[in-house]
Amino acid sequence: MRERAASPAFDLMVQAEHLRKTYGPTPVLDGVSLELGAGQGLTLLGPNGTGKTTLLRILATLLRPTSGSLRIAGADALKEPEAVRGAIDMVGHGSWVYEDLSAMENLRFWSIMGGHDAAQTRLHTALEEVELDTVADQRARTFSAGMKRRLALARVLLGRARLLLLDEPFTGLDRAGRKWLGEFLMSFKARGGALIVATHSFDAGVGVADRVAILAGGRIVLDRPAAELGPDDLRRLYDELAMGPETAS
Amino acid sequence: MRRAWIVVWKDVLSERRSKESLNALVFFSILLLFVFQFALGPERARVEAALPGLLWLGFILSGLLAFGRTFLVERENDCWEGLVLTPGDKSAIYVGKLAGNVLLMAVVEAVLLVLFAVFFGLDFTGVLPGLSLVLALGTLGLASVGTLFGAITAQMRARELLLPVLLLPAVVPILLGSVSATQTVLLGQPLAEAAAWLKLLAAADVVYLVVGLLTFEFVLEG
Amino acid sequence: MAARVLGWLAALALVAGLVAAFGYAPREAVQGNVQRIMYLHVPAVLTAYLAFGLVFLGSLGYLLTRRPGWDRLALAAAEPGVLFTGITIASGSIWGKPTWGTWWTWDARLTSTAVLFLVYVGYLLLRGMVDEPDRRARAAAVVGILGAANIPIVHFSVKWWRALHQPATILGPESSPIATPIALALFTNWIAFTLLFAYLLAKRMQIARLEDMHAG
Amino acid sequence: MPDNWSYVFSAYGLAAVVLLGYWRRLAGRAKSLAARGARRAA
Repeated sequence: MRERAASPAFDLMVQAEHLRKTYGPTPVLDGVSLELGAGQGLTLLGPNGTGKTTLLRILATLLRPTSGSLRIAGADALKEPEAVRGAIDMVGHGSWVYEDLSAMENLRFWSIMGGHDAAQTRLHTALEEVELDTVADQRARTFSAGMKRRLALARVLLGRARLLLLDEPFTGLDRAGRKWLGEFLMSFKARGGALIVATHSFDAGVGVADRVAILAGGRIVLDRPAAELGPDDLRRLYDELAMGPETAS
Repeated sequence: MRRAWIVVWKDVLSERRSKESLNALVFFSILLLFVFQFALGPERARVEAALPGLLWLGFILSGLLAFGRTFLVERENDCWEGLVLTPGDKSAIYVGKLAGNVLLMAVVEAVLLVLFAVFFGLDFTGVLPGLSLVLALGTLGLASVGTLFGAITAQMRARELLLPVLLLPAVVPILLGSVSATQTVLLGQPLAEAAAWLKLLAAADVVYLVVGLLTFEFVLEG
Repeated sequence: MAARVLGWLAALALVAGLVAAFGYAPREAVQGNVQRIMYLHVPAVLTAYLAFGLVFLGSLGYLLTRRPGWDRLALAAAEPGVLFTGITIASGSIWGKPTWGTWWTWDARLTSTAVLFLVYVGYLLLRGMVDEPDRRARAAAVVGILGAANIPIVHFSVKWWRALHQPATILGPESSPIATPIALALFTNWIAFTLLFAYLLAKRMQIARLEDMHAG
Repeated sequence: MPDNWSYVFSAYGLAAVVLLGYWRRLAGRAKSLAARGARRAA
């Protein structure tokens, strides 16, 4: 699997077509199509409750769409989710941190679960990278939400994920934390990783993006290169496309 | 195998630090002892006659508590998602969780036996090897189904209610076999007397274990 | 349409079954007419086993293919299966009263049927507690598979457990060599119950399919 | 041995009540579903 990834045909990390997800009669996602290449970042904007989390969970193979097709890293994610799981990592609302384990022990656990090298030095380097090395042996219970998110990112560093999905990664971070996370994500992209950041606050989320998409009412209503959009354009479009129908309904 | 081991390591370490389940379970066992005593009255003969049943009643009730908690820790911080996204065979997680439950049950069973021995003036030392075999077979069966059903109910409302409703009828064979075999052992009869029951327990263990291993990935998906 | 034909066939067969049970089969010498409960009791338990076999099949099919149709089969078989086990237990109990002088004895067949009843009532309760169709189907399928794998284990454990305390049961066909008319009446009723079950199954699956369609 | 017809009839009666009840419930549900389908189509 990993060898094949080098070939150019597999440069498309995400290929989603007409994804629909319904709970009962109401659709949460109503035909979402999306493509993302390796080394690209996509910021997914949308007010709360428009299906961002649902979309991310489908892309992560945690949730099955009602219909549509999804290929991740060249493999059919709906037919053989197992095949793509090694290529995906995710930092969602939860940090996957066990409260009663130390930072180090948490990393050790997830490294081994992911089938990665769990050598002490390697774990320590990752902790240094996220600036948690001073609390490596403290229990995660004492950590702030921001520290837990950094611990989750250290876990991402240890893995071999080529697609990283982040759900509202900037909430609860101070200015320095946001800057740090931005740099972290840029370096992930620079190493050829694809990135999808779902957020409702576009000030923070747009910096790392090559493309910006707006999700509203279960559909992608805008998908453009970030370079084409000035901050004012974006705010105007966002208010128009995302907030408009929401407030109307 | 390495994954199963790390799951056990993680759970045992967490448990050793929080002692959430173990403390509650040991205390629960002591309470059960009092309940049995009050329900049966002070006569020693009555306790002795009902002993195999009482023991397994205690194990099953504590087991219900333990199994129901098995996967709750995975709900904190959405660790469950991480387990689902773990590439590779999910049955390793089942094996790890099962081993953790068997360990926990073994501690509880040891505590209950000691308590029974002290409070009812019983002596288990002579029958200990036979008894351990019966306990091991019975516990493995209970925990195999309990771990699987605990994973199913962990994601549900009314899980405290649903787990016993699903588990108790399913483990009737384990209960029948264990109680009968325990009786044989406690009467001091040779283990061969209970051979049929031990075989049934072993067969049940294998069936439950295989079903658990094969179906766990579908349960884990949440 | 097929369901309707099955329905009429089942109705006809049930009438024939009643005629066979009350008109054709002779009064049993030892037990008297109360033995006629057998024509209800035995077909009911056989149909229940058939139903739980289909629950197993549907569960397995769902986990392998993830097609909702398999889950509907499991559901549609489980409901009548529980009803038929209920009828087995009730008729056995009513049969037991004049025979043993008590409504309930821990007879092996009655006990293992009662255990199965509880297992599948739990199965239906579980189904009622999950709203998301795929999650419900998966959870139910696992319980359905374990339940079915458990049937022989329950059967043997209960049988041995009873064997410790009392000799074999008088309920059921294996108690004594059966005369031909009795066997024929049993057979007729067995066919009738199977047809009735097939009808209920088809009808229930049809309803479940419509419900799924309406749910989106 | 007495004949105990009352037991026989109560066993068959109970079974009939249970099965008929289930059948009527199914029929009722099918009817309401058909009505909903018709309303949706209209």
